[in-house]
This record gives sequence, structure tokens and C-alpha cells, in this order.
Amino acid sequence: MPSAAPPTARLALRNDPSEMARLAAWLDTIERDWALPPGPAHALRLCLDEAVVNVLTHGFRPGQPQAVEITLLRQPVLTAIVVDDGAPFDPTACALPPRPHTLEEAPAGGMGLRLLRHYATRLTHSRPDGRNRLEMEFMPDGEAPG
Amino acid sequence: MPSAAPPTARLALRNDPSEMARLAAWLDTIERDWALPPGPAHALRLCLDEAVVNVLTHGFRPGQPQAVEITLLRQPVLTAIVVDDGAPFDPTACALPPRPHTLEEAPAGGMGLRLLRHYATRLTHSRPDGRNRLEMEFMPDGEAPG
Amino acid sequence: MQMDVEALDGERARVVLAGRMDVAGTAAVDAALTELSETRQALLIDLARVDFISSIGLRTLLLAAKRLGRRGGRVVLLHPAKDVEKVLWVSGIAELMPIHHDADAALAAVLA
Amino acid sequence: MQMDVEALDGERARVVLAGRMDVAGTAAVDAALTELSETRQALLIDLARVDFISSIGLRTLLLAAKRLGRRGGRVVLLHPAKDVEKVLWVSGIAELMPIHHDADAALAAVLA
Ligand SMILES: Nc1ncnc2c1ncn2[C@@H]1O[C@H](COP(=O)(O)OP(=O)(O)O)[C@@H](O)[C@H]1O
Ligand SMILES: Nc1ncnc2c1ncn2[C@@H]1O[C@H](COP(=O)(O)OP(=O)(O)O)[C@@H](O)[C@H]1O
Repeated sequence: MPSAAPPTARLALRNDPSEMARLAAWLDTIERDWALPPGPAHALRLCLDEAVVNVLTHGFRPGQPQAVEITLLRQPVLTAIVVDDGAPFDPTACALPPRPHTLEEAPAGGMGLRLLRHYATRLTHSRPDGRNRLEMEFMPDGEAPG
Repeated sequence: MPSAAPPTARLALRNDPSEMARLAAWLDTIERDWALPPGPAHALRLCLDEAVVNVLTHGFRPGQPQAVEITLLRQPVLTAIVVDDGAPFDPTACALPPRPHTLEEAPAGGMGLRLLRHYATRLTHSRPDGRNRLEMEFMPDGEAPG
Repeated sequence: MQMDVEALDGERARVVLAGRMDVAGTAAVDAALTELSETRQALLIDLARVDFISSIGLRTLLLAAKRLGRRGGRVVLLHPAKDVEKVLWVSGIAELMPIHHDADAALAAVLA
Repeated sequence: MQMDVEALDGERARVVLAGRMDVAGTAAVDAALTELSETRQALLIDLARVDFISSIGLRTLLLAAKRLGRRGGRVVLLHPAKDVEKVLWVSGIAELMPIHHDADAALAAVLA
């Protein structure tokens, strides 16, 4: 084994906007301990920021005791699994808004899902046990097919 | 009716690389006759170039009398439907290769599907009558939800 | 996140941001950037030391540009790092405001 | 597509492309660009008059840059239009070779 770093990490966040700072700090630790390469590390941070803020903002009802649980797997490919008990929502299925071409027309949102779909090398949604389960893969550079 | 332009256009291409020039010329006519706005016109041209060259290159067998049929609808939203009798292939389903971070690692391909998924505001694949049917939508700017 | 503001003249300012424009970080600069976009005519936003941006940060930049745009003003972005610039393009933001990598060109654009 | 080549010195050239780098158009310049990438040390590719690019055109640029890169050379891109630059970023190509909007800066990068 080249490394003694644990192959799995887990973080549970409460239904509270301040939890986003805990997510960022946790990712700092993981990035360092797992010695993640810059490409996948950047994509992981971006997709978790997008996916988790969406659950807190759109999926949860204010004040309810709901939770998001994040699991990271390092092998065989860096993977984040986000499980939440918020509103049923499949971010892989809905149509993306068009890209605006002028400032006036530009809506002040709708960019998160576009980024999620672009930066995750694989994105799958399911609903085991009545929860959302979003699995995102971040392949290391150069190991791609094609 | 504000315009007398036909709401539908159709083009059939043979299994021959030279047909790509015919596609480009046909799109010139459509763009002008339908007075397409720049954003959707660009996305339409890009996605058709990607989708059709993929069918010719990867979906068809050399020398076989196969065909791609393209239908464009102007309303309610600019839509391109590409039907082909090549190998079964769903470009919405497969995982995208990761973004390479150095020139050495970069594969000389695999960019087409990423562009297709980014620029079509909706992309659906089905297999009626044993053919591939790819439906791509290009929403006009500012008419988006969100 | 950190934010430094330097007046270019009475109506225009250079804003130097540093840190991560993620959900946690953007909250720290959002109000100040909003205020600048309501009181100035043009903002040169230096992104060189922003090492990450997600949609919350894009939203803050976009809203500032929209507010200024309605009053005939503008936002000009200066040398984003590669990862940050890529996010600007993939999200569509890069099509809505100028991005410069040369400080003189950016200054000319904001003073124009 | 049209292609003009101008020597910058014995080893470096400026290539001005014009037209659409789609499947039909790229075929017209692919062989000439390939040859330049095998015989020169650095190429400044001016994209100002390229009004469209799809993955076939990206592939030609990428292969030229890969070939030059293996010999320690480089490709530098000069002022792509907005639509074209966006495709460079979304595809990932923009992360692999420098894009300049200023002719002097591009020239300095190719002569460096
Ligand atoms: N977890 C979620 N639960 C419910 N709805 C969601 C969720 N994530 C996203 N959405 C819906 O999808 C839309 C687009 O999301 P996104 O692209 O992240 O943009 P934004 O959050 O800025 O609106 C949201 O406005 C919301 O309606
Ligand atoms: N119509 C198709 N039929 C069969 N396979 C396809 C089709 N389109 C794409 N593919 C497969 O998907 C891969 C990625 O396609 P793409 O992203 O367009 O890149 P490229 O064509 O440069 O390889 C192709 O290499 C091919 O294996």
C-alpha cells in the first residue's frame, strides 16, 4: 500500500447555512491528507459546494431537523456520495436554462447544475429509502477512455 | 403570423464524409431564412456538427448504404432531431472523460459529447423502430426557467 | 475572503479579492460588493488571488454587473487563475463581462 | 477556410486562419497546419477571423500543440471571438495552451 490514508471519509451537515464553512474546512483536510491532484480536487470542491448548497436552499424546509450526509471514497476513483432527506430532486434529469447573452437577460441563478454536470465525470441520482442519493465521480487526469 | 418562413426543414445525408459540407451549407440557408438569433444558431450548428460527424465516424460502417435524417423545428423552441440507422448509441448516457490538465495527457478526442451536452439546453435519446433518435433543444436567450 | 478597495477616481474603484468565493467565503464580501455596485460607476475586480469560485461567487459578480449595467456602468474582471477563468466560461459569466489578463488593458476598459 | 502563414523568424510563424473550423472547413487547413507543427518550433495562431469552431477544429489545434510540445515548442492562440473562446474553455483546450487578446503579448509568448 503506497499510503496509510483512510480510503473513506464521512461528514454529516445539519440544516443550517453555517454548515457550509464546515464543509469547506473538512475538504481542506481531505485534500491534504489524501494528497488529491489539483484537477479532481478542484472539481470535487466545486461540485460539493453546488450540490450541498442546493440541498440546504432548495431541498430542505427552513427550521426542520433535516440532514445531508457526504461520503468520500478515494478508490477506485475519487467519488462523492451526497445523501439527503429533502425534497425529491434529480439534478441529472432537468433541462438546463440556456446561456444568457446579455447582462439584462441573465437570471441570477441556474449556474449550479450546469457546473455540476460539467465538472463531475459521472453523475447519478437514485432514491433509496426515500432519500436523494447523488453519486459524483471525479476521474484523475489522463485515465480517461477516448 | 409574423413570418412566412416554414416551421420545419428536413435534410437527409448519406454515409459519406463529404456530406458534412452539405450540412453546413444547409444551415446557412436556415439561419438566414429563419432569422435565428445568434446564441441558438451557434449552439445548433455546433451540436449538429458534433452529432452528425459522430454518426458518420462511429455509428456507420464504411461503405454501407446508411443515412442520417435531420429535422429542424422552429416552434415552440428551436429543435433538431437526428435519426440514424447506425450502431445503437446514447450520447446522453455515457460518462464524459475527465478534462486533461496537461498537453501530454490530453487525448485527441472526446470533446464532442461534452460540447453537445453543454450547448443543447435539452438532449434526449430514444430508439424508435431500431434507429437512434436524438432530440436537441436550443432555447432562445432569456426564456429560461430560473 | 478578503477585499481591498482602492479609488481610481470619485466614481470608479479597483477591488482586490482574495480567498475562496465559495458559499462560506462569498458571504464575507457580498454586502460590501453590493454597496460598491450601487454607489460607483465602474468596478475593476482583480481576481488574481481568488483561488476558487463556485456559483455563489459568480452570482455576486453577476448581480454587481447587472446593477451597474442598469445605470450605464460596468464590471471588468482582471487576471483570474486558470481554474477560476474556466468556471467563468463554463457558467456563461465570461460572455457577460470583459475579462482581462493585462492590468493596463483592464484599467483602460474600466476608465473608458 | 483560409490560412495565411507569415514567418516570424526561421523557426517561428504566425498563422492567420479565417472561416469556419467545422468538419467541412477544417479539412482544408489540417494538412498544412500539421506540417507547420512538424517543421517549426512555435506557432502563433490568429483566430480573430475564425467565426466558428467545433471539436474537429479543436482537435487540429490540440494535435499541433501536442506535436510541438513534444519537441519543446508551443502553440499560442490570439484573439478568438467570444463564441470561439467559449468553446475553447468548455472543451478544456483553453487549459492546455495560452490564449491572448493582445497581439504584443501573444508575440512575446511565442518568441519567449
Ligand atoms: N436539491 C434540490 N432540491 C430541490 N430543487 C433543487 C435542488 N437543486 C436544484 N434545484 C432546483 O434547480 C434549480 C437550478 O439549480 P441551480 O442550477 O443550482 O441554480 P440556483 O440554485 O442558483 O437556482 C433551482 O433553482 C431549484 O429550483
Ligand atoms: N453515434 C455514435 N455511435 C457510436 N459511438 C459513438 C457515437 N458518438 C460517439 N460515440 C463514441 O463516444 C466517443 C466520444 O465521442 P466524442 O466526444 O464525440 O469524441 P470523438 O468522436 O472525438 O472520439 C467516441 O470516441 C465513440 O466511441
